[in-house]
Amino acid sequence: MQGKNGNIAIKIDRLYKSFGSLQVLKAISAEIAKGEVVALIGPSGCGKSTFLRCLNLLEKPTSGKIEINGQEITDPKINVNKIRQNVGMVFQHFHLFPHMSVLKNIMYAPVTVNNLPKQEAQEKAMALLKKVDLVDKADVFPAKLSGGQKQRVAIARSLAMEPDIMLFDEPTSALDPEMVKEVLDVMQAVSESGMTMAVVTHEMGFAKEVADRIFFLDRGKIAEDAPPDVFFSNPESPRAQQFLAKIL
Amino acid sequence: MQGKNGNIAIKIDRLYKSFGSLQVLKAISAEIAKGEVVALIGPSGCGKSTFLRCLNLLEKPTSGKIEINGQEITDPKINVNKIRQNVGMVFQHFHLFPHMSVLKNIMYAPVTVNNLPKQEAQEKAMALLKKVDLVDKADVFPAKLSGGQKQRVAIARSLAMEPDIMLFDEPTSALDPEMVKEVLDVMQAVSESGMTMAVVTHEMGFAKEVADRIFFLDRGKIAEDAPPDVFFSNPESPRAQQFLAKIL
Amino acid sequence: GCSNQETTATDEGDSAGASKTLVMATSPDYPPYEFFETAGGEGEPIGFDIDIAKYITEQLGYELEVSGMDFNGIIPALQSERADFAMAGMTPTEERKQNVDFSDIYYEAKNTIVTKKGAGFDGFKALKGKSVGVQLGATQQEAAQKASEEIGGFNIEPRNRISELIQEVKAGRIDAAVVEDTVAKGYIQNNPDLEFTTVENAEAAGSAIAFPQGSELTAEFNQVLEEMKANGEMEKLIQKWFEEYYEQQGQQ
Amino acid sequence: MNLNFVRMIDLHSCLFAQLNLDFSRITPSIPYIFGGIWVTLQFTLLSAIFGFIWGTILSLLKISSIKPLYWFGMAYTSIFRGTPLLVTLSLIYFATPQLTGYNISGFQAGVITFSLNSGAYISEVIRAGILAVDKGQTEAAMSLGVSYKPMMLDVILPQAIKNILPALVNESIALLKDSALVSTIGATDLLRRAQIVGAEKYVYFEPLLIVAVVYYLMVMSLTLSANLLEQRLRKSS
Amino acid sequence: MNLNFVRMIDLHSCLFAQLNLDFSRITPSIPYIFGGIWVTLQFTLLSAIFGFIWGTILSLLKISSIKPLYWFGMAYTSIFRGTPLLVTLSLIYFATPQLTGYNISGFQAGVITFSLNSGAYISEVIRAGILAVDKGQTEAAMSLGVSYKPMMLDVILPQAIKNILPALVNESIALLKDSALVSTIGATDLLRRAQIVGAEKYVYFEPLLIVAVVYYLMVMSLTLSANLLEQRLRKSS
Ligand SMILES: Nc1ncnc2c1ncn2[C@@H]1O[C@H](COP(=O)(O)OP(=O)(O)OP(=O)(O)O)[C@@H](O)[C@H]1O
Ligand SMILES: Nc1ncnc2c1ncn2[C@@H]1O[C@H](COP(=O)(O)OP(=O)(O)OP(=O)(O)O)[C@@H](O)[C@H]1O
Ligand SMILES: NC(=[NH2+])NCCC[C@H](N)C(=O)O
Ligand SMILES: [Mg+2]
Ligand SMILES: [Mg+2]
Repeated sequence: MQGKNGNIAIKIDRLYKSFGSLQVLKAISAEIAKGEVVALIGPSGCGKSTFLRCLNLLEKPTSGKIEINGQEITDPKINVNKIRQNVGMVFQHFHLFPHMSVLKNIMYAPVTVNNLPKQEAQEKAMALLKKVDLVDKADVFPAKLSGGQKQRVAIARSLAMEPDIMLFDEPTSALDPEMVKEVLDVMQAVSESGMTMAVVTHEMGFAKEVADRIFFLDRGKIAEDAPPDVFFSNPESPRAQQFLAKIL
Repeated sequence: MQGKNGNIAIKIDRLYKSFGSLQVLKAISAEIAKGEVVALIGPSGCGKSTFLRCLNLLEKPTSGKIEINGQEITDPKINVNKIRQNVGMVFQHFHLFPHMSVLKNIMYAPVTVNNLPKQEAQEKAMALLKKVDLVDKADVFPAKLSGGQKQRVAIARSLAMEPDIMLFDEPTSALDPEMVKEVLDVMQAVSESGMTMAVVTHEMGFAKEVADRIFFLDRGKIAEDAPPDVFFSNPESPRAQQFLAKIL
Repeated sequence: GCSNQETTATDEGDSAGASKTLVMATSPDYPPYEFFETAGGEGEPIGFDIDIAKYITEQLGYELEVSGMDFNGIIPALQSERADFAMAGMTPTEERKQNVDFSDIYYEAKNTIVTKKGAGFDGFKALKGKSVGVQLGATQQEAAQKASEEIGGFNIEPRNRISELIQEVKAGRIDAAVVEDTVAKGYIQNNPDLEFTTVENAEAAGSAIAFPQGSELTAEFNQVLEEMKANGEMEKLIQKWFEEYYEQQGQQ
Repeated sequence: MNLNFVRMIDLHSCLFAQLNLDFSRITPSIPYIFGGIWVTLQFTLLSAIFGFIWGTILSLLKISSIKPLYWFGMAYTSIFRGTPLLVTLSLIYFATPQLTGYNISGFQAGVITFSLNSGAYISEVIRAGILAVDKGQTEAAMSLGVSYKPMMLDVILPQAIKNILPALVNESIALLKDSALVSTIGATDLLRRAQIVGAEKYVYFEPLLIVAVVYYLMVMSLTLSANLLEQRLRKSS
Repeated sequence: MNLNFVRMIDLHSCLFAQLNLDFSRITPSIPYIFGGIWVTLQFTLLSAIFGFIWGTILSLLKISSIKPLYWFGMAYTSIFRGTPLLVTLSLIYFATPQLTGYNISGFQAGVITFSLNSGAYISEVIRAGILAVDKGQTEAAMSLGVSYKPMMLDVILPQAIKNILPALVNESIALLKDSALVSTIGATDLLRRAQIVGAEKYVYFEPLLIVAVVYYLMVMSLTLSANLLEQRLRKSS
């Protein structure tokens, strides 16, 4: 259960989440090490998004404890915005700010939240655009970008806050097939820079290749927690076996 | 170029289609034999949907000739509804009639268009529901179905008109990954019953296994027309090579 | 083709069976001439003019139907033959005579100025520079206009209904309203904060019945009016509405 | 009882004191005023029914492919949407006798004007409801070989109704409120009765206040039923 | 020229003949009537501006988490949406002097009533505009650690404006049309001037027809600019 360097980035202890009478997450406990990449997979509606959204408090857990870098974020007295600055999130539908240019999208949070001088923020944004290979799109508005380009900008926007942890919720499922790879490549590069990542994905190739561990969620529980080679070649639970049979 | 039994089901001759000043299809010519299954693949926006929609006159071709079973459907004096009864279509987003039960969805066109007695139409619909393995959902409304179930009903609805040809426009891309297979299985069964099929798809597995031929469309033209084994192992055009490199 | 239908619904159309109904246009904001008795829940038009109209139509063998509207709509109603005659304490002026026909005058009244108690306006002269309310389309509007020209100007504020005018005076939005004495009396009695003074007016404000131009009713009505004056019926009604009515009001 | 509350009551009675409200004088006339509820409701109902029929016809004209019908529908809508109701009302009230020789009453002129006017609005509602049905539905029906008429009747209209119904109730609410305009042409609706009582009893404000409350209650009950309807429709889909 | 067309002309002249239109009598008064254009426009403009300011405040109350503010905003909106404008107008016109001792003019009472009234509608428009912005935008901003105020000002409101602007123009059009109601409380706007001229000259129909046309032209030009605006907004996104 120890990650790449022995330190715990995320510790989850008996996490419950309900929407009204619907119990979506049931007693989830897990640890994710610093620098580790975890792929979350499972059937539709099993609670993957909800789980991810609890990690940056976009959903308020019903009960249970979440620690990030040793700090308990489920503490009601916590400054939620401070926590979120440290946990980046990339959405299926990008959610770029449509009325800001690509550059402004990336600069916005550092300038507004961290009071970074504009000059500095712009330099940083340009560096990030270089990383996601979109330097030439700096002054373009999001509407003019392809899906893959939008998602790469969204990743750069998250990285601009220099988070310790990045969450991805199906970052490639809204993309045309030809654009999937360019996004996955960027994500792989991010993971190689040592980022702790939790990725909800249906891209089994990516899960196999990049993830350090697979969480298979089923009806609100982690039904299986294993390294990819074990999980894909030899899934334990019958649900996982079923799921893989269908998907491959 | 000869299909399974030597008869031509669809013959397309220098088909052009423009939307305003945008030329989408450029001088497409092709023949599809009776009982043949053709997979249409190509990058987004290349004109796959437009091509398909010209075949049942949902789009009016700008110029060129289309013959179905030897009848020229591009003739302006043709009875469009008669043609369409003979060419079924399945859409990415199903388009079931939300205010009719599953059974009514399937019975509607035979009763309304062919004046089939209700009793008979219902028997036929139940037989089709059996084929797509949804007999127990006969009285349910579409909103209660999963995506995969919806698409199987949509296929049954099309089959109820006993068309000679079936068109599929990305029938699985709106589905959760676990539901893709159940739909592809039904499609394979339909193809095995000898139906002539044109299928726009991103499912390369299906294209490889079920299609007799691949049309690779690029910028409004058929850039490559080859059997699947040839196309996937040894694509000729550089565009197809590029496309396959990205997608796999 | 352009076939003109000159006939209106009120013409001979249905004279076969029951007696013909005459529609009377009036502006029921004008106690004691015409107003609504609403306490019963039905909303009966009553008043001096209504009683006269009832008497005349009865004598002549017509049914009577009263149609209420704003005063400035009465002449158009006659012109468009929406009504067969109009009684609304209406004064026959030269201008009006060019548009409608009038009967003989059946009652004379004078104009007054209604003001807040203690305002001290004793005539048009005192109103210079003030705002003066009148009913739109009424003779008081002309009278005020004339007075305004003579004395060098005040603002004329036309309103559709007398009741609005009184309310405006009470609100202090206008300084005075020009109203007939018989009518002003009722409003003063019911609003202790108001008072009125009779103005030194040149021409008297007599009331007559109005008809569409060329109407055959004019002569018939004049004849009955004559009879009423002769047989004391008119005096009885004057007694009823300009004496007894106010006594009753005072008791309430 | 806390102080704030006492002060509020104080303030209220102070406001009312300044208005010198005296309802006792008009108490006998309250049944007469309330009689106007029926007139107003009748008026609204008739206008809504005729408006709906006329609006349906207009909407068919406006999705028609026959150009003169289409243009007539569009021009008609534009005129009624572009002129104040109070102006149209007076015009129709005064023009009808001159044009047709028929001595239209204020009530009738009101029903006609409001039907003609709400027909214009309702036709837009129906047209929008039809256009809001997913284009995929049309395409699915067409690709099954279904022709125009059954497609409209069986597939499109039943779905359009759901978009249309709430808007229709809103249009009825607007009609109910606008109905107060007929008071200006002498129909004895709620508002007019308040004015009449005011003129008889020499009190102006109190009857107005009463009818304001009555209108509010009527509109609220319509609004509530509209919300219930919308909820039920949303549930059923 | 075909027969139908000839018959149409015939019918028209017949209609006008029956109306006995006679504009010559009111020609001298036409400048007086047109003077009302300025009154009507001024009235509409003032009401739109005050209504917008008041509507913005109300919409903030209505998305506020402080309960009394929220309830005030909701009750206020409900009252103004539930009462006919003509009734509110009379109430304010006659109550203000009694309540405040200030002798409000018809014009002022009109501006106040219409501002209060359109404030209620505009607050709904603004609120809906804010709610219509994709929830993903809020979530994206939140997950970057942006706090409420900059999120509203920099991310949500700029996007909401696009939804709001066309609705605001429509509200102004409604205001322009409703402005005819102030004729009932003696403000000398377009409609009132037509009535005054009618009463003076004993021609009722012609001045009404003239102002109907003037209103129509004013509304149409506003509508056209609204359409242009909407198109431009759609293009820019
Ligand atoms: N805000 C919400 N209110 C009510 N129910 C919700 C809400 N969000 C999610 N749910 C429900 O919680 C369950 C889990 O949803 P979640 O989105 O986490 O699933 P998922 O695994 O991400 O599915 P998918 O693969 O479809 O994205 C579902 O049944 C969903 O309907
Ligand atoms: N009705 C239309 N009007 C105008 N342009 C259209 C219309 N339909 C399609 N197009 C344009 O025609 C081109 C081809 O569209 P088409 O939908 O056929 O592509 P496609 O290959 O099916 O793409 P995808 O994989 O995204 O479905 C695109 O540029 C599209 O924007
Ligand atoms: N019912 C009325 N309001 N009548 C007002 C009549 C005023 C005046 N005598 C006139 O003839 O003009
Ligand atoms: Mg999800
Ligand atoms: Mg397509």
